[in-house]
Amino acid sequence: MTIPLSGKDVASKIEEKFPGSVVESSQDNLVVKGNFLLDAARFLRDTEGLDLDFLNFVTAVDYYDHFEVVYWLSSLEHNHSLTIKARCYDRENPVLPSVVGLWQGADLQEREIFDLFGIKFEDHPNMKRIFLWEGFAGHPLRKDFI
Amino acid sequence: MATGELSIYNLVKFQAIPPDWPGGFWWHWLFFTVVVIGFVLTMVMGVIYIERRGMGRMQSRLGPNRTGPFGLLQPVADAIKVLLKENIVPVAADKIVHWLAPVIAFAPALMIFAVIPFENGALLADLNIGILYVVAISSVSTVGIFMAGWGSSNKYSLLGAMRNVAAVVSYEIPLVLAIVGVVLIAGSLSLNQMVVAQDIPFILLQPLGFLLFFTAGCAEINRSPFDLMEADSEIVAGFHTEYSGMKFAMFYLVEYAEAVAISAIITTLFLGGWRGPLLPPWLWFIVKVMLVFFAMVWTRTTLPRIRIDQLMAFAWKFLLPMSLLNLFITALQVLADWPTQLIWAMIIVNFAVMAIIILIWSRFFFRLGWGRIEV
Amino acid sequence: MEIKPAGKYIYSDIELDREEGQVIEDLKANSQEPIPDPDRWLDEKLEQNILLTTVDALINWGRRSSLWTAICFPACCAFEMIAANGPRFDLARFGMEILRASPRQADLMITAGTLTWKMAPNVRRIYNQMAEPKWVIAMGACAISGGIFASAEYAVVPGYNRIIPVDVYVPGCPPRPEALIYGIQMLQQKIARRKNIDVRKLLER
Amino acid sequence: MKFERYGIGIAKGLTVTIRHLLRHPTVNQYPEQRLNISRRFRGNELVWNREKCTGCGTCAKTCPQGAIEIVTSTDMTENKYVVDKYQVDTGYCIQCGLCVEACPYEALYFSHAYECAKYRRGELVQGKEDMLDRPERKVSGYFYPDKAKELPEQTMLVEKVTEKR
Amino acid sequence: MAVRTEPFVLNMGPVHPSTHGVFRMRATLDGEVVIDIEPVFGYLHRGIEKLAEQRTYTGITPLTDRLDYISSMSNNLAYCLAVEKLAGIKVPERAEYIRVIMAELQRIAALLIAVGAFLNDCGAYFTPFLYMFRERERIVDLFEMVSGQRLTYNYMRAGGVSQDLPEEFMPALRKFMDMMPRFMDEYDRLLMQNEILIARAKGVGILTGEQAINCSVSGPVLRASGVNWDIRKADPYSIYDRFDFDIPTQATGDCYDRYRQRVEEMRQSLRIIRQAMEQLPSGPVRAELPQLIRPPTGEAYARIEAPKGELGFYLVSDNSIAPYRCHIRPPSLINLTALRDMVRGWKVADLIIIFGSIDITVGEIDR
Repeated sequence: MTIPLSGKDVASKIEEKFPGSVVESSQDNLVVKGNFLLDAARFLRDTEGLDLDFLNFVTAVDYYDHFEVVYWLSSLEHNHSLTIKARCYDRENPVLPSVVGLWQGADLQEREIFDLFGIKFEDHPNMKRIFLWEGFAGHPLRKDFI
Repeated sequence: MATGELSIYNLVKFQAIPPDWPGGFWWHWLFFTVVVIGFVLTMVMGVIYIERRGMGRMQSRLGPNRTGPFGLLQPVADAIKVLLKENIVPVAADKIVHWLAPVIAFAPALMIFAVIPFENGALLADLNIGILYVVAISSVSTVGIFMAGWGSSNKYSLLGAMRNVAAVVSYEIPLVLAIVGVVLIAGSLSLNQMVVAQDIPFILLQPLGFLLFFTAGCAEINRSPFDLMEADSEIVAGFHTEYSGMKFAMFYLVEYAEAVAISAIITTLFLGGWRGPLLPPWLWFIVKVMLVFFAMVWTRTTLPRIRIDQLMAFAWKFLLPMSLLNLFITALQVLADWPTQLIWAMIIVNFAVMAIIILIWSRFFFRLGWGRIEV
Repeated sequence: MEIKPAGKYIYSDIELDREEGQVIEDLKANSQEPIPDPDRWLDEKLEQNILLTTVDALINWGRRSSLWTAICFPACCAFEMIAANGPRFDLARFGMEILRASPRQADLMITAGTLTWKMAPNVRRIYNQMAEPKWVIAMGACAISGGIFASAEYAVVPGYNRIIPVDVYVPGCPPRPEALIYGIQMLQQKIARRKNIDVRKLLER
Repeated sequence: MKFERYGIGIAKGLTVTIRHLLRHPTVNQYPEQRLNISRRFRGNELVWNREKCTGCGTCAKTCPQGAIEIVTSTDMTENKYVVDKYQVDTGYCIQCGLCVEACPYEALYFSHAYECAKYRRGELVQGKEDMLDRPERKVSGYFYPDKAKELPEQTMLVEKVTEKR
Repeated sequence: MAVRTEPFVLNMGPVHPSTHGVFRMRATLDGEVVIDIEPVFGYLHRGIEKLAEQRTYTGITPLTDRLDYISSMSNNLAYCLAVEKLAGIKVPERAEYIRVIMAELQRIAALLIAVGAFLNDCGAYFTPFLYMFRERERIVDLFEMVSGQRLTYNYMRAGGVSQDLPEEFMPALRKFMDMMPRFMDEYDRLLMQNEILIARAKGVGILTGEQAINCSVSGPVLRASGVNWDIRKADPYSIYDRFDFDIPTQATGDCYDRYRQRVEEMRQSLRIIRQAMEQLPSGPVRAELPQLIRPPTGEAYARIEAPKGELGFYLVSDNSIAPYRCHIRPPSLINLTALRDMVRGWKVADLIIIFGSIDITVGEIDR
């Protein structure tokens, strides 16, 4: 059985390393600040005992006032998993750091999020539309897309 | 003799025309031209039918069976349809080359049959250098195919044509060397004389030569597992991607006419041509050609495709040394003047030699496969 | 553990992508109305003065007995299409097992699957590349009307008849292989009644 | 693992294909021979029972894509709904079966027909009269086990022995 | 003097015989050597995630059928698990067993297609593909018997399955189970040891375990690289913890290993089905549920080991009859991340077979 890590425990560890990075945490997940996302992700991947080396998926949810990007991580070695989230409140030009440098598996998924939600991932090598064509107006998975 | 091999004098001398042939040279010429064209066209239809039905059955299907009795008219329907289809020439194509290519590819396929005997002496021209002529002519169609690849101005076409040229250039050598073995035993270059010389089929005397010839022949006409130039999972339809209508029909015809030609040559060189008991000779010839073609269908149905670099490696590192060794051994046997009554011993020896050579060579010297290129 | 991160693509031409996008947008703007079905021949049935010559009959026989299929199988229905080609139903019986990879040599386009606007220019292009005479069978709900995906208007073309004229509609999601074969036989009936040589015109001359 | 060499693997493969040449093919020659399709086959048309239908519109509500169009009016004399229009576009319906599953009055069935190809797009739309339950229309047993028992048993490919000649 | 060559771009697809649907690759070639490829997606983007937000929880099941259309049952299962996790529904025992039988049969069917298509890409002119298609046809027959459709089954529902098995199902399944191992041996004989296939596939397109994990690759591709990770064992869903089966792995992670891996997995699936057949209890097959499910606010991620890899559904609910957000983790798309690393330096012909060995379905990539 894959054990879901407690978001609160991990949050305290991250907070210790990078003070002020965690926005909120609960039993299921933790939300980190966008500008700390890369540091927190590297910490989660490389820390002994956590070793979250497998990025199951990345996705985003549109909550009208903000976007929430969800990273579902797991460790094949310890067989545990963790959900971390990052929010961006800018609707016109949402930006988050890209985790492609840490998990290459995020490559196509981040492009997908860019295409369907319009969230731009900084430092992604090929940040362009993946499913829809260049020149398509709008981002279909946003809630306000008709 | 300066007037060339087609003179009536030569034909009579080699008993190409039966002595009681009425009307002499021109009637002979006309008659066999019609026969050759008719033979090629009907045989192409026959082999297409065999291929589709045989392949269907091997794939646990039925194959065409609606069009005409047992689906025998399927190739006719295909021909009618393809010939009446619109002819498209791409705007970017080199018009003249695009137009000329199928003709250049088609003519040699027909010309090969000029020297293939359907019966004793029944052939268009019994050249005393018949097999050389075959080898020379059969490479010409490559020019047509390359023209098609170039003239279409399509990347897939060009890739297919390049692959074809590369394959033909490399496989010509083992092909010819395999023939030389037969020539040594038969003591003649004329195909009719070769058949006459085959009291036992040369496949028994030249098993290695047969294998080499079959493989190289398959590669030369791009039958599977060497069908790289029209590998539809890689380069769409290869060199004839941009062809439609009549011109495509020509290429389709060439593909099968060449297969028939190679089958006919194999029949003539290794399987005793028209010779055989009971049945009339021409029927024996046709049956044998069909059998050889069926073997090609069989391999096509079963085997995966080889890669282009493996194709080249296979020609130069396996077939070429094999054929040289084969030539060497055959020459020794011919020089040693093997006694005729001990011919069965020769068969056994030759089969043993073949097995040993192939085993040793593939054990120590040659492995199919190639590596990655660092980029 | 350090793994080389994914780099930029060596060949990645944003201008080309924009051009392709423009083509899609143009096509989308120009094909809001379905192309009418080519069904005039159905009404001509009523006029009894059609004279089918033997030549016509021969040509039509050849054409309908060797329908070679172009490869255009975007989605789910492709598997029923393959099943129809496969060992259980075997379209090869009708001389149709040859899937020509090159549209230039194909006669029939079986549109097996959803058509998206991104794909539409390619389908239109394949159709244009096919040599005359050519036919189209719309297979499955997606091909007929967009089917289950029709409400995702931003991406899905509601039916192939916005892009290319369709001869036979085979409903089902996906249709059984038998249903497809039935549709093909309907197409063969249509081909059998095609006039290749207009006798009246010839007589007038 | 061990690999075969010297062409033995190729020879093995060749025996498999040649053996198939001698076996019976598994082909079912469709227009002449017909398979007995599944008893639960979700045919390409719907069959509608006018008597049982109360016009509640549950089918139209459950249809995930709104392919069913139902218009009812109230009949005050008999105190029930009268179905004025009942229309399904078979070119749009995906035969998911949710409407048949949801019908609380067992008034909607799948037909057992699949030969529904048409030359015209418009002919694919099934009106009220086309959908009526007539004796010559075979009804599928999808969600109606008692109907399923009346249908012939399905031809299975598993039954077809292909190994022996 | 070094020969200067100029790379050129070969555009493969979206309509190309070997791209398994409408997938497009822009390959940069140096002669016949692939330097770089850029996959281009979206030719089948049908907005399934958008559509799912407008439909009821029951109405989404037909959509999931059309995701990875050669393994509809697995998609159904993953989706239903997600809804059950979200709404806390208990599934009857018999339904669990039926689900496992269906999912494993579907795995065999999908892997048969994967192997057949891979061999077809190697150029074996449809023969293995058609043989395997015939076997798939036997499975499809069984599916048709229970669900009434041949491809888009729409069989599972949240809280069970739509209908019970018909009585003639078990004998037919038993017959199939007797037949299948013999056929699989025959296919092994057909091409498994073929010298040409080994020359084509052995050592080609190697993906190391480390790379595979970093690229989030899952399923047979991951296990062929030597990583022992199967969700059926690692995170048992449904009732997979009751069965006894092995997780085969391979050593090198080349194309040939991926092919062998799939064949081994089919054998394991047969084992699971056999056990499930024996243990199948009687009882109801569907939990009593209201017509419209209304799960509490929250989010759930349920994943299964689909034939292609980890297929997951991430559902966010806002306590309405339709999900607020339905994200699908598509194994095909994520497995393709590794494609670029695998094909660099190989020939065009290898590009085709490496691509074929990953086994994708475009419906799932583009959604």
